Order: sequence, then C-alpha cells, then structure tokens
Amino acid sequence: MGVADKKRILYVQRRAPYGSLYAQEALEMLLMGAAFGQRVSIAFLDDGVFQLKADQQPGALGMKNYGRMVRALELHDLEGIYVERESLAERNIESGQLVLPAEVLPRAELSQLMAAQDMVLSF
Amino acid sequence: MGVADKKRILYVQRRAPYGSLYAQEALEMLLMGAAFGQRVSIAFLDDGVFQLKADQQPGALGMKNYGRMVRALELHDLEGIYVERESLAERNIESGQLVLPAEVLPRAELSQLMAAQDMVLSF
Amino acid sequence: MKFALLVNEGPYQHQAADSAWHFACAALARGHGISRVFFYHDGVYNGTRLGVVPQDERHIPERWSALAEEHGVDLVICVAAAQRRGILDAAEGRRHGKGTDNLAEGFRIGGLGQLIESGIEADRLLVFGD
Amino acid sequence: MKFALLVNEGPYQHQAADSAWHFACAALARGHGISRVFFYHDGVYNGTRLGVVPQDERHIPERWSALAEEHGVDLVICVAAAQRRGILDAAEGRRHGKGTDNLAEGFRIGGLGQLIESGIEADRLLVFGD
Amino acid sequence: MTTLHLVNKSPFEKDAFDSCLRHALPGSAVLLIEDGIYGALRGTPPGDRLQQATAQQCYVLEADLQARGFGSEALVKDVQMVDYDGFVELAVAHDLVQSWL
Amino acid sequence: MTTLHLVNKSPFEKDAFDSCLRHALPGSAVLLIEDGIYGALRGTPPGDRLQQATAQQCYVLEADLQARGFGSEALVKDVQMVDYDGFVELAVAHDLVQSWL
Repeated sequence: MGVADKKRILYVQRRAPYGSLYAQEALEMLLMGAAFGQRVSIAFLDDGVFQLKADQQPGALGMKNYGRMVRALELHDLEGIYVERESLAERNIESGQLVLPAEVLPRAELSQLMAAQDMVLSF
Repeated sequence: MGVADKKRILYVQRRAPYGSLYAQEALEMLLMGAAFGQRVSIAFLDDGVFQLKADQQPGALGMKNYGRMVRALELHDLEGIYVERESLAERNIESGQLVLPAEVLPRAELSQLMAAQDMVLSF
Repeated sequence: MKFALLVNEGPYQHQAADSAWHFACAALARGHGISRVFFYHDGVYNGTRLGVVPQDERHIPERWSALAEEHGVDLVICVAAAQRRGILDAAEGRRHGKGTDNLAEGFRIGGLGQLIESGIEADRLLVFGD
Repeated sequence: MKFALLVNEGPYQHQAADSAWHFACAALARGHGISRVFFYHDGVYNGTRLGVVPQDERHIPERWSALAEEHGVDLVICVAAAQRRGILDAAEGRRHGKGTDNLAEGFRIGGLGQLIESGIEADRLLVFGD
Repeated sequence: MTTLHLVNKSPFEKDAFDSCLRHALPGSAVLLIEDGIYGALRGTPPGDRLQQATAQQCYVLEADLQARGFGSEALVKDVQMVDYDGFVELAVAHDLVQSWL
Repeated sequence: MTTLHLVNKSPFEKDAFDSCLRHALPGSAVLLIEDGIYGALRGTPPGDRLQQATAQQCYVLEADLQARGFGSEALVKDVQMVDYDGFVELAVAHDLVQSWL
C-alpha cells in the first residue's frame, strides 16, 4: 500500500488523565490501531495537555501511571505527536515539563492539521 | 415529628435536561423522597434553569417530556422551588417563560439558602 | 455512502446513544449504509440484555438489536472496554468462569482493530459521546 | 461520626467511585462509621459481578464487596436506576424473566427512600459524581 | 476538503463549544446537537461568540432545539435549522466530521 | 453552620469550579479533588480567580495533585494540601458538605 492510499487518522486528546478513563482508553486504541499501517497522528489540546505532564505519581490512588503509558507513543511509527502551544500556556506548563518531546504547534497550525485528516477520533 | 426535628434538604439542579439523565433521575428521587416529611427544597441554577423552560417538545427524540414531569413539584409539599436570577439572565430566559412559578432568587440569597441546609444533594 | 459510528457513552445517562441511533435510522432511510456501529468506553453498556425499562420509555439496547435484525447493521462491542465493565457474551462468560453472560441480541464482541478497520473502509466516521 | 455516601458514576469511566472508596477507607480507619453507600445514576454499574479486570489494575466492584464484608458497610443499588441499566439481583432476574443476574457480593437492591433515610440518620452525606 | 464540526455540549457548562469555534476554519460548518443547541441562543454570550466565529455556516438540529423548548425565533441570525435527514446530508456534503466531546 | 465545598472538575473544562467560587460564602472552605486540583495552579486564570474568592480557605487533595504530576510548589499561595485523612477531618469539621458536580 503506497503512502497515497494510507488514511490520515488523528486522535484528539482534550481531557485530563485520571479524572476519567477517556484518555487512557483512547491511548489504548491508538496503540492497538497504529499497527494497521495508516498515517496516524495524535494531538493534545485543552486539558489534554495535562496528559503529558511529567512526574505523574498516581501510586496513592492505586491507578496505573498514565505518564508512563503515554511514552509508548515514542516507540510507534507515528506521523506526528502534537501539543497545542496556547493550551500549554494557559495552564502554565512549559514544553520542558512534558514526558515526551511532542511538537508544539500554534493553534492556527493545529486547526489546519485537523482539517487535513481523513478521520478524526474524539473521546 | 416537630418542625425543629425535620431536616432541611436541598436538591441542586445545575444541568440541562435531555442531554443527560441527571436532571430526570434527581427529580425522581425528590418526588419519591419528599414523602418522608422533611423540609425539602429544590434550586435551579446554571444550566439547571433550562429544566424549567416552557414549551419543551421532545416527541421527535422519543424521550419523555421533562417539562411535564417537573411540574409535579407543584403538587408536593415543598419548602421552596427556587431559580437563580443571574443564571436566567445569562441564558436570556424570562421568569414568564418557566413551566412553573418558581421563586426567583438573586445569587447572594441562593448562596445563603444553600449554606443553611442540613443536606445538599447534587447530581 | 457508507457510515461508521463510534458510541462512547452508555444508554440513558447521556444522549449520545440516542443521537447515534437517530442518525443511523435517518441514514438508512435515505439509502445510505451503516457499515458498523462500534461501542467503546461506557458505550459498551448499550449491549446489555438485562435492562428492564418502563413501558412508556424507549428501550435503547432493544432499539439497537432491531437495527441489527432489520438492516444487518454490525454492532461491535469493544472486548477490552466490555470486560472492565462487565459486559460478556456466552464464550467470554464461560472463559472467565462467570457462569452467565449479558450480551443483547445482535451485538458481538470484537477488538479495537474493528473500529479502525470500519473507519478506514467507510466514507465517514461519526463519533457520539459526552 | 457517621457518614453516608452517594455515588453517581460507574467504575473506571470517572474517578468518582475511586474517590468515594478512598474516603470510606480513610473514614473507617479513623474510627468513623459509614452507614451506607448508595449507588445512583450510572453508579449502579459499580455493583456488577461480571467485570474482568487485568491483574495489574484495581478491581472496583471487588473493592466495594471487600468493604462490605470486612466492615459491614451497607451497599445499596437504586432499583429504578439499576433496572434501566441492566443490573439485577437473583430475584429481579427471575421476576423479569432474564434467566440470570449480575449483582456482586455484598451489594443489595433498594429504593430511593434508603438514600434519604441514610442521609437523615448520618451526620454527613457526601456526593461523588461527575 | 471541508469539515463538519459537531458540538453536543452546553457552552455554559463545558469548553467544547468554544474550543470548536477557536479551531473551525473559514469554509467549515458547525452543527449544534443535544445540549450544544444552547450555543445558538440569541441574547446570550455564547450566541454572540457564535456570530463572531470564522466558520462559514452554523446549523442546529431541530429535534434537539424543540425538545428543549426553543424555536427558530430564539436563534441568533443566520443559523439554520436541520432535521436528522439534514444532519445526514451535511455529513455527506463534508469530507470529514469532527466531534467536540 | 459552615460548609465544605467539594469540587472535582477541571476549571478549564467545566463551570463547576467557578459556580462554586461564586456561591461559597465567607467562612466556608473549598476542597479541590480529582481534576479539581487544576483550579489551584499558580500562574493560570483559574488560580487567579481562586485567590480572589471569598471562601475562607482552600485545600487540595495531595494524592490527586501528585497523580497529575504537580507538587505544593505549583500551587497558588495559601492553598493547603491534605491527605485522605485530612479530607475526612474536613468533612467532620464542617456542618455540611456540598459537591459541585
């Protein structure tokens, strides 16, 4: 299958981790589905940027470490891992405080990226 | 049981109807629980004021008419049915557009009312 | 045109399952196809056959079952999400020693790949959630 | 001091059930009492015994069952909310001809009055939801 | 390539409506369903923001609007009502449907 | 009669946090749990609003703060961290607990 036949699929992460399971189950879907050989990207915006915050320690809650799970994205052959600049700024998070080196995109560019997809998965 | 022994219970409705079942199930709880002879009130604020909007016609959705259900409050011996003035104003709803004659309270008074309860039920 | 639908919330608590069902009915009535409805997150609760609903209220799982029977719509419940939440077909119920199952007629248990697959094959994917 | 708890969301999808359980454990450990935990709305899903959870993840319904067994906490599932959503005890399962049930150990089905009652009798009622 | 943005949340309660408006490009369309219809009410802050949005056209699902007690006269200018058939045809007419949950 | 207000929602996503702050009387306390802890972050608009609030004292549940990758140094001034034991004692110390869902 050539690049031209591959579908552009974007996972949109807009929610914080731990407070709900949406982030984790969305990630599980990507990590399973990425194997299908499509052009898969993931974008973190709004409260979704909290998913990438370093130093997550959910031990006292008895929950799995989401910050560790999300780092598995680096091992996959993804088209891109994006995080929205304005969402980070509003939450006072520096790009150096992220668990992985995501590409920081201004909102206008992220909007363009979203519009260029074949499929957008929201959770 | 004298009035002094009765508990003041406030149901707080902050969500819109139809989009979720919270409003309806909260109402069902009140209509069942009101029989217990306590001093029961209900307050509509934030998106909860949409619950009282007249002319609800959910027929095309195949859902029960919440506006009709909520009118059953008038038949119960409630301490009060309150709606927050600021919440109505922000949503451009006039008190004349409500399905029942709720007492319109300014936010400051509603805050006092909440703080004077023995139990506040949120949904 | 072929649509694939993703439903992320259970019945009743949120309107998502209603909206997805109405959309599916309207699409079929206009001659379009629904290649698959995939249930994820709490959406897996749409597939229980144990719901008991008052006569005057809509029965959401039975609505889906009817859609499968009348139009052959493929209703797929995500296995991982379903196990967490206690939705099991007969095989899963046996395999995990539960002695019972609760999957409604017309639904089947499937993997996450079946969502991606149907999304890729369909012309449009629509997501309904909260 | 006596606490009554109201849980409005199911397990996993929202943190509410976790928070309520942690609160209950802490209160019991400090010598307080939990007079009742009442499950309403999607909270009724906490009472399924059909959940299958990976070994390395918390099992929320089993946590509740253990709390009932070890501390005698009364776990009450609202009957009206449970019927809509397909959570049934053996009697309900028979009565509605479902041929099975799915209520976990330590839970019981009860009416809405039992929430109001426990709220009135307890010193504090805490609501956990989304 | 055009996008149909789908919003089902109240703009008073959640940020999905505003996040959608911030990201919707000129030429795209926004369809408000479920509690999303509250975003199109005339004389409210979200209604004002909707009128300032860059998206080309906004639609409201009629069944959801009527369920909640409103009609076309309550809407801000230039918002169009559609029924479920119209919803389907909007999904057909756009290359991509993006939900803001 | 004093109230402990309980907020478990992100102030960026939902209106519960702000509605709570608008209604909390002087003398009451606010406890931020779950995603509510994001309301106490220094250098953010919700953190600024929290500092302007009339409630007498604000607490943050430590386990929820740490889970999300933050520590006390990330909090606005005068917010106190409590553990689950502290949560229980706050509920004991106030006459009423009101949840903002």
